[in-house]
Formats: sequence, structure tokens, C-alpha cells
Amino acid sequence: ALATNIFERKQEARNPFFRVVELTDDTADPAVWGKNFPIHYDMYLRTVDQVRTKYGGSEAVPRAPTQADPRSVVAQSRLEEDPRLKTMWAGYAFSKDFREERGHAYMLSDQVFTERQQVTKQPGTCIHCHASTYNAYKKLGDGDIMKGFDALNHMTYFEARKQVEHPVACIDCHDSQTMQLRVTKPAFIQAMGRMKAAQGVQDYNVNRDATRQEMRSYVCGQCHVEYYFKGPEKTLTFPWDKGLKIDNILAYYDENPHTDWKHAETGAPVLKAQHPEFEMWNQGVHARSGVSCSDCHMPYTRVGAQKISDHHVRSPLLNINKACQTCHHFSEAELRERAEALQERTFRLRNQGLDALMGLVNDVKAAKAAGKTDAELAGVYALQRRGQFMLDFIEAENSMGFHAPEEAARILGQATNLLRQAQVLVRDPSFKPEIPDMLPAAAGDAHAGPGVGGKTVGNPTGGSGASGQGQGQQQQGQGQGGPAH
Amino acid sequence: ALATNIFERKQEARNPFFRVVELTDDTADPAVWGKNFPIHYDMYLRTVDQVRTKYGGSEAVPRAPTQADPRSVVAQSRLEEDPRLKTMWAGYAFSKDFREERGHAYMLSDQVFTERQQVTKQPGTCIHCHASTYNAYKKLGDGDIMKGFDALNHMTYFEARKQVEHPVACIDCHDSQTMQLRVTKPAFIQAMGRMKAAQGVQDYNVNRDATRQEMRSYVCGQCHVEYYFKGPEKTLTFPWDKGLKIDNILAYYDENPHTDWKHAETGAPVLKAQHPEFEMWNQGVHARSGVSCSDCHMPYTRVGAQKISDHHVRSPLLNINKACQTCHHFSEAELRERAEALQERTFRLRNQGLDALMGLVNDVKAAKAAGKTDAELAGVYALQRRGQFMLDFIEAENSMGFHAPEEAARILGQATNLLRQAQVLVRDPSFKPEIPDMLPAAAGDAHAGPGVGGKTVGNPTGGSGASGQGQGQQQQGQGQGGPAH
Amino acid sequence: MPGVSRRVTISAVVLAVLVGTAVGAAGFTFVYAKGSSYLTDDPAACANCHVMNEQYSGWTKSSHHNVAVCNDCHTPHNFFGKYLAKALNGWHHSVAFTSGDFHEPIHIGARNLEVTEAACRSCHQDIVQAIEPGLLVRVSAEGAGDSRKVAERQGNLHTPPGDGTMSCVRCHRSVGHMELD
Ligand code: HEC
Ligand code: HEC
Ligand code: HEC
Ligand code: HEC
Ligand code: HEC
Ligand code: HEC
Ligand code: HEC
Ligand code: HEC
Ligand code: HEC
Ligand code: HEC
Ligand code: HEC
Ligand code: HEC
Ligand code: HEC
Ligand code: HEC
Ligand SMILES: [Ca+2]
Ligand SMILES: [Ca+2]
Repeated sequence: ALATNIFERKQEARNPFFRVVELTDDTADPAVWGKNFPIHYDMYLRTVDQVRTKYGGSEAVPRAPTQADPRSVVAQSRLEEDPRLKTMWAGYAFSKDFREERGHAYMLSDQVFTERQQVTKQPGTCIHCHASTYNAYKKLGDGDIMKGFDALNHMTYFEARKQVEHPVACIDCHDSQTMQLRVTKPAFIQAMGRMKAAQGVQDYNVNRDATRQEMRSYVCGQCHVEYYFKGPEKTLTFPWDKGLKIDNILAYYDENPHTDWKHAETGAPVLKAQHPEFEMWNQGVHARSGVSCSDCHMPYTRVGAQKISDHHVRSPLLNINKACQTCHHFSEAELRERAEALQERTFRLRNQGLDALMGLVNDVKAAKAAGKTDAELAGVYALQRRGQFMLDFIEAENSMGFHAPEEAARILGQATNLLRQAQVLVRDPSFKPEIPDMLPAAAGDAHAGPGVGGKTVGNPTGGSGASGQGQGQQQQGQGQGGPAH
Repeated sequence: ALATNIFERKQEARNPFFRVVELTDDTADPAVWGKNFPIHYDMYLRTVDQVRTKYGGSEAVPRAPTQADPRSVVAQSRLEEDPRLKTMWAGYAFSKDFREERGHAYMLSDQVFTERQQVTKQPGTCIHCHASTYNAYKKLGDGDIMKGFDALNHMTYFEARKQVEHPVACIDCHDSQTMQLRVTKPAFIQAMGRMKAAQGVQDYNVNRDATRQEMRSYVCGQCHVEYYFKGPEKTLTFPWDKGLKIDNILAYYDENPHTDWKHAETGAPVLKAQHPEFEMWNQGVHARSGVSCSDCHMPYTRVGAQKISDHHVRSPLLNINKACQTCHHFSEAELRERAEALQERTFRLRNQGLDALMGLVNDVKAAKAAGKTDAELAGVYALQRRGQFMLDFIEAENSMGFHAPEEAARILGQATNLLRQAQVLVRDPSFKPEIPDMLPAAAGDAHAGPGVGGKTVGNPTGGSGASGQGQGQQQQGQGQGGPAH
Repeated sequence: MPGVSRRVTISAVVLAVLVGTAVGAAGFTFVYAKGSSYLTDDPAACANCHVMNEQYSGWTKSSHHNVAVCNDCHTPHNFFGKYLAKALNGWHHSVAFTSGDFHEPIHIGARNLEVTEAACRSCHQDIVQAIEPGLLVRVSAEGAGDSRKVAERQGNLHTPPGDGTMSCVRCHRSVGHMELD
């Protein structure tokens, strides 16, 4: 029995994947891919699970389905958990409905049925990150995904919705012939191109030039990023031209003036920040050490004699064993405590920032009631815009600071400083506020470093990057301090 | 030659120390110990070196010796580098002279000749941390170091000065017979005892109960700590009864009201924070992983075939190779960049805090000029006291945040929040400031964890601590979540 | 040792041995430092140099001490490669140890790390198959070359597996030596 068992294992292992069906670049349905990769598909389907962690995961909240919204389970409302958020977003759709995000399986329906759709007419641009779009791009663009991208941007949301069928699926991340990773969302391809160009790397093509280890984060960076809809074309745009740090993004929005909405209670022209996981990860020590999103959110798992990437993408704190202990040889309890201690500190600073913002909103309301004009409040508005964006950046980032704890704390510390100064300025127009200095463009950013290029963290000599086969690929971009290349 | 060399190496390794002289518990002079341990003594002497790093080390600044102060070289003045510090400490001796600290060799003379001695009459209490005091304690206390401690506290500084001869020396950290580490400064022994008692550990005796790895930090914690002179006896006291976190220390000072001085420009009753390296280290991920002060500041160094602790105590950034690369397999350049990126963020937040404080001081001056009374400003003073102490805590900590970057950022973020709120309150007495919540007592503190007990940092199973020789010592204190035990 | 022809391999071994014996008193050194044991697979041989003690004791606590000795991970898994690596390392280590001129803490260099990575892959071929990209190519009816060419013509293929392999040691640094973390 033992012998057979080992034999079976070996057989399994040698031929881990059977080509049952022929996949082509037009096979959109993940269930078909699942015929060749049944275990991956099963895992992928499990993103419907809802389990809460201290600051993440999500909670399954039952609701009575209606015709307008047939969902019988949603995630908890963040607005009810913390009503200060309603005040932060007063006048914007987010103040109507904002929930904890949950697994990939829900992305399409959660977008369709969020009450935010009812208060605003959204453009087709929304769809890029909430669906498997690759085949729609090809169809609408006659084989050219860039053209298809534009076409989708120009539609209304519900037109665009008709072009897609599945939440993010195999084909959005994988080449159908080799299963290699690839980036298929034009917004990411373009944004990386612009950023690299600004750093002096001409003609950067992420699908050609990125290393395998980089791709293990870039596929996520297609969606888990700050974005805005640019111009009347509503083109989905990631504001990375100057770099990925918040200072760079703020500078971008200074040069490319953009306002998401006018704050309903203060009247300040403000920006909404959204899920900058990729940007914040890039500022952390893990990115710097070459640890990718997939290393933590899709860690290898043994299934029989095979070892596969866990396609049940979820909070690593629900899977510490595989997600962390491969690298960190501490107990699960200890690792959880460490992560939560970092999150706890961020949470405190976030709360402090929200309190400051609430104070400011009240102050401005009082000042307006007492007759202050928008013109007189212009300085206050500028501080609110900047401070609120910085605060929202960390609030919107979904790891509660874990991806880059020191950077999160820096941003929150500076945000509070701005908001409190705005409170002084409301009362005393002669007050001269101090805007924090920018950090130098590439300081602290992740970079090729050891571990990237498919090679080890344990390369002592550094610099040369000469420790592996990956070498050939480690080219231009290197050593220029650009982010995450 | 090759053969002889290997032979020598093998001999060296076998017989690392030769007992040339007999050391006793009365041998104070390190030069005598140096007869048995010439390499250690040589290293110890090298703490006279002065080299600057970006935020640490020190710079040798020549000066013309005078009779009052015969030093021909001092460290750079921090007050000249940043005049905001003078304002922070207005009315206190620190505003007259405050320099970058340098190596241990200078501790006694720098204390004697600092201009701070000229503006205040200091008590003997100062001497405990600036000299080899063990033999003085024994002499003054008739063999009882606790009695000797009291005796020194009661003297004037210059009386006490006559009782000692050397800067910190071998006997302050080592048992003369076994060379084992020991703690000899009563203030540390008492403070640890009180803290452990509050945590339910009765009768804690650091020299009996601490593990070897703990001792490798505790010998430093004798001096690199926040302190005050308690009561009319001027007893050297570490305010740790409630724990080592700044929140605990603030709570201690609330219950044991103490004021270092009255701020000369605002009139607020304020506290001075001093070098809380031990307290901050305890909040960082290194302490949590069982990494001690000595691991970084006295790393093992090979001399011939021996491996000895580098007694040239200094900035690890001057010795990255040994201090960091034992654990981190990255290049020197990469490690320096990482450390400096953390320090840079702290530095920004510190600057922001100092700017807020400068703003506040001006505001209060203006308010007083306009006739505000101390009673009216009581709320503002409370905010200044708390905010300034938090700011100074990180300013005084000598690693520019490296020892616990997230904690440093949290503290600075909260300090700025308090100081900016004070600015609102000066202008608007109806303003209701928000004081940040305390962190729960032991959250995030270092604890026994893996790696303690003299062994490796990489103990996978955690808990049992069973990975090393140190084992036998890991007893009582363990697992109770208390700090740094 | 891809890229190194057999002749080069052999002559390198010979050269290393010749150079080794040519040094004065080398014979004595070799014997005294238990140099001959260096040619065995006994891990204790490596620990003859006390600078290897740390790795040795780390190895005794590692998950692999029952299944792999130093040479399994630190020499290529073919005869000539093995003795070439031994000759180079052996020579290099003796000189380094005797002269005392080496970086401490000792860190594995690029060339030896490649050897080690290859060793993981050689023992764990089964698993490697599953985690390498381009895997469908192997089980596909078409030859690997063909499907790659198709993909390359379409111009949307990520760099081929040979260049894009991933490092085992990034996640499994401590399999050979417990305290490397
Ligand atoms: C070193 C491990 C690590 C890496 C690398 C990492 N993350 Fe995370 N991520 C975490 C942890 C830990 C959390 C917090 C989970 C929680 O609180 O339950 C988290 C939270 C998240 C969440 C919210 C999850 C939830 O349960 O609500 C998202 C989304 C996310 N990360 C995406 C990313 C993306 C995208 C990247 C790469 C750009 C990335 N992460 C890189 C560890 C990591
Ligand atoms: C096509 C866009 C897209 C891509 C690509 C994508 N995500 Fe997501 N991700 C989402 C959306 C949208 C949600 C929220 C779904 C919802 O709440 O309905 C989400 C949710 C998550 C969550 C939260 C799960 C929870 O329980 O809270 C994690 C973790 C996550 N993604 C990680 C990743 C990682 C890692 C990758 C890359 C391997 C990735 N995502 C790629 C769009 C994407
Ligand atoms: C650049 C990619 C991107 C675009 C564009 C995008 N989303 Fe999302 N969306 C995400 C990601 C990633 C998440 C999960 C992380 C989170 O919730 O912060 C998410 C989560 C959500 C959720 C679930 C959580 C919540 O906020 O209640 C809803 C609903 C949603 N998006 C609606 C929309 C709508 C409506 C639009 C268009 C206005 C849109 N999204 C555009 C990436 C995107
Ligand atoms: C959001 C991105 C994403 C989606 C969607 C996705 N994958 Fe993956 N997949 C990855 C990543 C990341 C890897 C790791 C690739 C690597 O290391 O090079 C991977 C690896 C694989 C592998 C290689 C073996 C392994 O487990 O590492 C297979 C096979 C695979 N995926 C199948 C699928 C199938 C089938 C689907 C759809 C049911 C799918 N994937 C959907 C991101 C994705
Ligand atoms: C592929 C390897 C890898 C994985 C997976 C990984 N880490 Fe790390 N982690 C590192 C490295 C490398 C460092 C940086 C320390 C260093 O320089 O040696 C680090 C640092 C840390 C730190 C200290 C840095 C900080 O931000 O304060 C914590 C805490 C941590 N990791 C927790 C986790 C947790 C929790 C997980 C799982 C969610 C995780 N890590 C997953 C490799 C990894
Ligand atoms: C993980 C390594 C590490 C540990 C552990 C550590 N330190 Fe440090 N320490 C540093 C670094 C790095 C600096 C910054 C040096 C610089 O900026 O040049 C520093 C700075 C200092 C300084 C100022 C040095 C100077 O050059 O001005 C002192 C004093 C200090 N540490 C004492 C301690 C004490 C006492 C402990 C234990 C309670 C401790 N350190 C633990 C790494 C460490
Ligand atoms: C007897 C008290 C005392 C003890 C014990 C002590 N220190 Fe110090 N240390 C000082 C004083 C005082 C100075 C500043 C001397 C000066 O500036 O003249 C100092 C300076 C330093 C510096 C700064 C050097 C520089 O170049 O800026 C470092 C680093 C340091 N100590 C680390 C340690 C470590 C690590 C330990 C334990 C192994 C330790 N100290 C034990 C009192 C002490
Ligand atoms: C609890 C231990 C302790 C006590 C008590 C103590 N010191 Fe120090 N002192 C230190 C340490 C540690 C340093 C080095 C770190 C630093 O400078 O922040 C230092 C540094 C100094 C320096 C050099 C740097 C500077 O501030 O210019 C002077 C001067 C000094 N102390 C004077 C005094 C005087 C005067 C007293 C008594 C009022 C005193 N010390 C009491 C521990 C102590
Ligand atoms: C500020 C504290 C301090 C002072 C002063 C000090 N040492 Fe040490 N010494 C240490 C520490 C910490 C260790 C490491 C002990 C351990 O790992 O158990 C050590 C270790 C040693 C050892 C053991 C071997 C080794 O290198 O690890 C010897 C011998 C030694 N010291 C001699 C001396 C001599 C001689 C002097 C005076 C010239 C001296 N020490 C002064 C802190 C100190
Ligand atoms: C005795 C081992 C040891 C030494 C010496 C050491 N470290 Fe670490 N370091 C660690 C461990 C353990 C972690 C936590 C990561 C983990 O859990 O794996 C860490 C984490 C870090 C991190 C990420 C955590 C953070 O605070 O952001 C940085 C950066 C770092 N170390 C730099 C240094 C530098 C610079 C030095 C030298 C001055 C140094 N370390 C010395 C073991 C060590
Ligand atoms: C299962 C594989 C394996 C075995 C068996 C093994 N090693 Fe290693 N060894 C490694 C790996 C992997 C590294 C590189 C670690 C890194 O990246 O830092 C390494 C590194 C080293 C280094 C360099 C030190 C360093 O930290 O980079 C030395 C020296 C070494 N090994 C010696 C030995 C000796 C001697 C033995 C036998 C007692 C041995 N090894 C057994 C896998 C192994
Ligand atoms: C003659 C003493 C000696 C013996 C015997 C010895 N080593 Fe070493 N080894 C050294 C020294 C010295 C170094 C450091 C060399 C350097 O870094 O340049 C070293 C370095 C190494 C390294 C990392 C070097 C690199 O450049 O990658 C490995 C791996 C290693 N040894 C493995 C072994 C193995 C396996 C054995 C037994 C078969 C062994 N050693 C026997 C002295 C020795
Ligand atoms: C001589 C053959 C051999 C070499 C070389 C080898 N392994 Fe293994 N490895 C094994 C065997 C056999 C097992 C199963 C051990 C068991 O089950 O106790 C194993 C188990 C493992 C495991 C699972 C146990 C654990 O430690 O988590 C990992 C991971 C692993 N090897 C990684 C590696 C890596 C990485 C390398 C290269 C640095 C390597 N192996 C080199 C034979 C080898
Ligand atoms: C991104 C991190 C990562 C990389 C890179 C990686 N592994 Fe692993 N490996 C893991 C994790 C996580 C597990 C544990 C899987 C489980 O048991 O669920 C594992 C398990 C293993 C096992 C044990 C499987 C078993 O049967 O329990 C072996 C053997 C192994 N890996 C070998 C390798 C080899 C060889 C390489 C390089 C080609 C490699 N690994 C690269 C993360 C990684
Ligand atoms: Ca969630
Ligand atoms: Ca200094």
C-alpha cells in the first residue's frame, strides 16, 4: 500500500496537469479552464467564503433580496461601523453605501448593486476592475485591447456591463497556452509605461520586460490601485506619472487639476482615494525584499503531491501557516500579534485623523453660518483637500497599514497636522500653515533589489544582481531607484 | 607559514583567554582586566573614535581648552544644528548646552564639563550613569550597593564625582570570576522589580531571573533609559511602574506628579525626556524577535580564530557588515538605505512636531501679551506638557526612530495632534481637544518570544523556546506578556 | 554544469590539484587540516574548519539533515561538476581560511547559490514541474518549441521560464541551516 501510494503520488506529480480541453485566447469561461485545472478552479470558486479578521476579511450579513438588489448576503457596512466616514464623503456617492470588500467572486454583483449606482450615473470605466474584460476588449477593439479599452470607457455603466460575463477570471492573468502570467488591463500597461518613461526607461512593456516575480504583483496592481476617470472620455487613469508615493500622486493632481466632488458640508473641492494596495505595498519592507502580493495572498499549498498557488485569494491572516510561516519561523499566534500590533497603531492614527477632520468640518460649518465666504475659506479648503486625501489614502488602503506600516503612520501623522492647522486657520486667517516637505522622489521605494528577478533574498553582494539566471532581464530600469521595477 | 598559521588558529580557538592577573570583585581599573583580555580592552579603548553617520555617530569638533573645560575636542552642538531645540527647552539647562552624544570613553568628562553644570547645581545622582560606580557603591554602602546608591544620590555632583574614577568599565557589566553579565546599577534593579511586581511577578531579581539574551540588553538598560530624580532625596528613578510604553510613562507621571521645569516662554509646567533607547527598543520588531542591544552595538567579531563581542560600542551603521549582515543577507548599501529610509520618515515627523511646538510657543506668547492669564491657559499648558514630552521622547531617543519605527511615528503623530490642538485652544477657549487613547498595557511589547534564551532568532515552533543552551534559564517570568522579559 | 565542456572541467580539476600541491608545505597543511576528508561527503569534514561550525550546527537542526548532506546542496549533481566545485571551493576556502581574508559573516556567493538552487530542483523535480510557468507546454501534445513560437509571434508572452525561474531559497532559506533566518 505504501509503495502504491508513493507511486501514485509520483504519477500525479509528474503529470500535474492534463490537457482535457484545448484552451485558446478566446476561452473566457473559467469553468472551461477548470477542466484542465480542477484544483485551481475549486480554489478560485472558494473566494465566496466570508470570514472576518480583526481588520480585514469580511462578514456575511444576510439581507432580504429585492428586485433591485437580489443579493441575499452582503458584506458589513463600513458606514454603519464608523459614521465619521459619511461626513468625510458628504455629498459623494460613497456616503450612501460603502461596505467592506469581500472575495473576488462578488466583484461584479457588488458593483452592479451597490447603492452608489443609484445616486450617480457611472461610466463604463467602472467595469475594468470588476470583471473579466480581456475578451470584451478584443471584441470591441477588433483584436486590439487598447481600442477595446477606449470603447468600454465611452459606454455607460450598464451598456458596459452587458459586454462582460465573469468576475476576474483565468484569462485576465494567464496566457492560455503557457499559463504564464500577463497583464491585460490597459490602464496598468499605460500607467507603468508613463512612469518608466519619466524615469528614463523608454518603451517599457510590462509583459515583455517585467520579471516573473514582478508579475506576481503586477497582475494585482491592475486593480488594487488609486485611480481616477480622466477628462470627458472618462479614461481610467492611474496617477503614477511622477511615481507611486503619495507625495508623487499629490503632485500629479496638482499639475493635472482634478476634483472628485465638492464636499457637501464645507464646500471644499476634494479627492477620493481608493484602494492603493499596490502603491503602499511598494513602500514597505516586504516589497523591498522582493515579496510579492501572491506570496502572501496566494501562497503555495500542497495538494496531493502537487504544490500549487492558492487561488482562494484572501486575507493572509486566515492562512498564516502558509502565507507567513514559510519565511517567518514564529508561531501563528506570534505572527498574528505582530501584524495586529502594526495594524492597531495605524488604526489609532486613522481615528485621530478622522476626529481632526470631524472637528474641521464642524468648524467650517460654523464659520460659514457666521458668514465666511468660499473665497475667505480658500486656504482652509486647500488644507482640507490635501489632509483629507492623505487620510483617505490610508483609510481606503485595505491592509490597515500592514503593507507599509511606517509609511502609513507618516501619512496619517502629516494628514492630522494639515487638518488641525486648518482648524487654526478657520479661526485665525492670519495663521501661516506649514505644508510638510515632500519625500525625495524615490526614497524608500521598493526596487529590484535582491529577491526580484526570480532570485533569492539571500544575495549578499547586492548591486550587481548577478546571482541568477534572471539576470538577463534585470536591465535598464535597475539602479535608477524607480519604484517596484 | 600556512601550516603554522592553521596551527595557531586551532590553538587560539581552543584557549581563548589567558589568566595573567587575578581579578577580584574589587578590581575597578579596566586596564587591569585588560591584562587578561587585551583584545577586549583595546576595543573598549576605541570608543574614543568619532565618526558621523547620517543621523548618529558624532563629529569631532575641536575647541580651545580652557581651565574650566580642558576638553580639546567635543561633539557637535545639537542646539546650533537646530535652534528650535533651544525654544523647546527654554528656561532649562538643556537650552544652554546639548551636544550629540559620543563614545563611552567620554562619558565622565562630558558630564563634568557640560555647561549644564554651570547653570544648575546638579545632585550626585547624575553620576550613576556616567561612571564606573560599582566599587563606589560598595565602599559607601559597606558592601551594600543599595546603601551606596542612596549615599551617592544625597551628595552634590562634585562630591560624588570624587568617588569615581573611570567611565563605565568591565566591572559594571561583568562578574570578575565568570565574566558573566550582571546588572550593578540599583535604579534598574529596583525599576524592573516594581514593574514585574505590578505584572504579578513577585520578588523579581534581574540578576537571578533574566535569561542571558535579556542580560545582553539589560546591561545597557541601566543607563539608556528615561529617568527622573524623585523627591527631595533625588533618588534616580525610572518611571516604569506601569510599563515601558510612553502611554504607561505618561500615566505614571500623572499619578506621581513631577515637573522638570516651567517653560520660560509659555509658563507651562513641563517634563524633559531623556534617551529612552531601552523603552523604544522594547516596542520594536527587533526586540520582539529577541535581538538585543549587544547584537547590533557589540556584534561578534572574529579576531584570529576567536569570536568576541566587539567592545567598541558604536553606531551599527559604522559596522553594517557585522552588526546587520549576520541576520540580514542584503548588501551593505541596501541595509544602510533601509535604515536611513526609516530614519528619514521619523525625521520628517519630528520636524513637523517641532514646527507645531514653535507655532504654539509663539501663540502663547502672543496670548499672554494680550493679557491671557495662566489660569485661562491651563488647558493649553496641559496639551503642551503632554505633546512636548511625546515629541521630546523621540527627539531624545538616539536612533532617530530606528529602534521602533512605527512606534516612533505613532508617538510623533499624536504629539503633533496635541500641539496643533493647543494652538486652536489658545485662540478659542471653547474648543474641546481630543486626547489620544492609550494603547492597551502590553500591546506590541517585546516579549520572551523565539530567540530569547541565548539562541537563534529562527525558532519555528515558538513557545517552548527549546532551541538552545540557554533553555535552563527560561523560567517564571515567561509568557506573561510583560515587556522585555 | 551547462556551458562548461568536459575538457575544461577536467583540466580545471587537474589544475586545481597541481596548483594545490605546488604550494610549499601544502602536503602537511592538507593532512593536518584533514584536507582529505574534504573530498568525502561527510559533513563533519566541512566542520573541520571551525568557521563552518555555525552552518554545521544549523544543518544538524535543519529539516534536511536526514536527507541531505552539505555536498548534496553545495555541489552540482553530476560527477565532474561535483569535483570541480570541490576543487574550486576547497582551494578557495583553504586560502581564505588561512589568510583570514574573507567577508564575515560568510555569505553564499552568486555561483554557489546557483549550484544550490539547482540542487533543490534536482531533488524536487516533481514539485518544480508544478510551480514553474510554461508547464502546459510540457504536457501538451505539441512540442514546447512550437507553442512558444506561436505565442511569441503574437507578441504577448512573458519571458520564457528559463529566465523567469523563481528562487526556492527566497522562501525556503532555512531548509539546510536552521539559523539562517
Ligand atoms: C507580506 C505579506 C503581504 C504582501 C506582500 C501583500 N499583502 Fe495584502 N495583506 C497582508 C495582510 C497581513 C493583510 C491584512 C489582512 C487582515 O487584516 O485580515 C493584507 C490585506 C490586504 C487586502 C485586504 C484583505 C481583506 O481581508 O480585507 C487586500 C485587498 C490586499 N492586502 C491586497 C494586496 C495586494 C494587491 C498586494 C500587492 C500589491 C499585497 N496585498 C501584498 C499581507 C500582504
Ligand atoms: C479585475 C480586478 C482585480 C484583480 C486583477 C485583482 N483583484 Fe482583488 N479584488 C478586486 C475587487 C473588485 C475586490 C472586491 C470584491 C467585492 O468586494 O465584491 C477584490 C478583493 C480582494 C481581496 C479581499 C478579499 C476579502 O475577503 O476581503 C483580496 C485579498 C484581493 N482582492 C487580493 C488580490 C490579489 C492578491 C490579486 C492578484 C493576485 C488580485 N486581488 C487581483 C479586483 C481585482
Ligand atoms: C482601478 C480599479 C477599479 C475601478 C476602476 C473601480 N473599482 Fe470598485 N473596487 C476595486 C477594488 C480593488 C475593490 C476592492 C477593494 C476595496 O473595496 O477597497 C473594489 C471594491 C468595490 C466595491 C465593494 C466595496 C465597496 O466600496 O462597497 C464596490 C461596490 C465597487 N468597488 C464599486 C465600483 C464602482 C461603482 C466603480 C466605478 C465608479 C468602481 N468600483 C470602479 C477596483 C476598482
Ligand atoms: C488575479 C489573478 C489570477 C487569476 C484570476 C487566476 N490566476 Fe492562476 N495564478 C496567478 C498567479 C499570481 C500565479 C503564480 C504564477 C507564478 O508564480 O508565476 C498563478 C498560477 C497558476 C498556475 C500555475 C501553477 C501554480 O499553481 O502556481 C495555474 C495552473 C493557474 N494559475 C491556473 C488558473 C486557473 C485555472 C484560473 C481560473 C480558474 C486562474 N489561474 C485564475 C494569478 C491568477
Ligand atoms: C517570501 C517571504 C515572506 C513572506 C511570505 C512574509 N514575509 Fe514578513 N518579512 C519578510 C522579509 C524579507 C522581511 C524584512 C526583514 C528582513 O529584512 O530580513 C519581513 C518583515 C516582516 C515584519 C517586520 C517588518 C515590519 O513591517 O515591521 C513583520 C511584522 C512581518 N514580516 C510579518 C509577516 C506576516 C504577518 C506575513 C504573512 C501575512 C509575512 N510577514 C509574510 C519576508 C516574508
Ligand atoms: C537591530 C539593531 C539594533 C538594536 C537591537 C539596538 N540598536 Fe541601537 N541603534 C541601531 C541603529 C541602526 C542606530 C542608528 C545609528 C545611526 O544613526 O548611526 C542605533 C542608535 C543607537 C544609539 C545612538 C548611536 C549614535 O551613533 O549616536 C544608541 C545610544 C543606541 N542605539 C542604544 C541602543 C540600546 C541601549 C539598545 C537596546 C536597548 C539598542 N540600541 C538596540 C540599531 C540597533
Ligand atoms: C554607565 C552607563 C552606561 C551603560 C551601562 C551603557 N551606556 Fe552607552 N552611553 C552612556 C553615556 C553617558 C553615553 C554618552 C557619552 C558621551 O556623550 O560622553 C553613551 C553613549 C553610547 C552610544 C553612542 C556612541 C556614539 O558614537 O554616539 C552608544 C551606541 C551606546 N552608548 C550604546 C550602549 C550599549 C549597547 C550598552 C550596553 C552594552 C551601553 N551603551 C551601556 C552610558 C552608558
Ligand atoms: C539614567 C542614566 C543617566 C543619568 C541619571 C544621567 N545621564 Fe547623562 N547621559 C546618559 C546617557 C545614556 C547618555 C547618552 C545618550 C544621550 O546623550 O542622549 C547621556 C549623555 C549625557 C551628556 C552628553 C550629551 C549631551 O546631553 O550634551 C551629558 C553632558 C550628560 N549626559 C550630562 C548629564 C548630567 C548633567 C546628568 C545629571 C543631571 C546626567 N547626565 C544624568 C545617561 C544618564
Ligand atoms: C556596557 C557593558 C560592558 C562593559 C563595560 C564591558 N563589557 Fe564585556 N561584554 C558585554 C556584553 C554585553 C558581552 C556579551 C556577553 C554575552 O553574550 O553573554 C560581553 C562579553 C565579554 C566577554 C566574553 C567573550 C565575548 O567577547 O563575548 C569578555 C571576556 C569581556 N566581555 C571582557 C570585558 C572587559 C575586559 C571589559 C573592560 C575592558 C568589558 N568586557 C567591559 C558588555 C560589557
Ligand atoms: C540577531 C538578528 C538581527 C540583527 C543583528 C539585525 N536584525 Fe534586522 N531584523 C531581524 C528580525 C528577526 C527582523 C524581523 C523580521 C522577521 O520577523 O523576520 C528584522 C527586521 C528588520 C527590518 C524591517 C523591520 C522594520 O523595522 O521595518 C529592517 C529594516 C532591519 N531589520 C534592518 C536591520 C539593520 C539595519 C540592522 C543592523 C543595524 C539589523 N536589522 C540587525 C533580525 C536582526
Ligand atoms: C538542504 C540543502 C543544504 C544542506 C544540506 C546544506 N546547506 Fe549550506 N546552504 C544552503 C542554502 C540554501 C544556503 C544559502 C542561504 C542563503 O541564501 O543565505 C546555504 C549557505 C551555506 C553557507 C554560506 C552561509 C550563508 O549564510 O550564506 C555555508 C558556509 C554553508 N551553506 C555550508 C554548509 C555546510 C558546512 C553544510 C553541511 C554541514 C551545509 N551547508 C549543508 C543549503 C544547504
Ligand atoms: C579549510 C577550512 C574550510 C573547510 C574544510 C570548509 N570550508 Fe567552506 N568556507 C571556508 C571559508 C574560510 C569560507 C569563506 C570564504 C569566502 O567567503 O570567501 C567558506 C565559505 C563557504 C561557503 C560560501 C562561499 C561562497 O562563496 O559561496 C559554502 C557554501 C561553503 N563554505 C561550504 C562548504 C562545504 C560544503 C564544505 C565541506 C565539503 C566546506 N565548506 C568546508 C572554510 C572552509
Ligand atoms: C539530496 C536531495 C535533496 C536536496 C538536494 C534538497 N532536498 Fe528538499 N527534501 C528532500 C527530501 C527527501 C525531503 C523530504 C524530507 C522529509 O519528508 O522528511 C525534502 C523536503 C523538503 C521540504 C519540505 C520540508 C521542509 O523543510 O519544509 C522543502 C521545503 C524542501 N525540501 C526544499 C528544498 C530546497 C529549497 C532545497 C535546496 C536549497 C532542497 N530542498 C534540497 C531532498 C532534497
Ligand atoms: C513564494 C514562496 C515559495 C517559493 C519561491 C518556493 N516555495 Fe516551496 N513551498 C512554499 C510553501 C508556502 C510551501 C508549503 C506548502 C504546503 O505544505 O502547504 C512549500 C512547500 C515545498 C515543499 C514541500 C512540499 C510537501 O510535500 O510538503 C518542497 C519540497 C518545496 N516547497 C520545494 C521548493 C522548490 C524546489 C522551490 C524552487 C523551485 C520552491 N519550493 C519555491 C513556498 C515557496
Ligand atoms: Ca475585506
Ligand atoms: Ca551619537
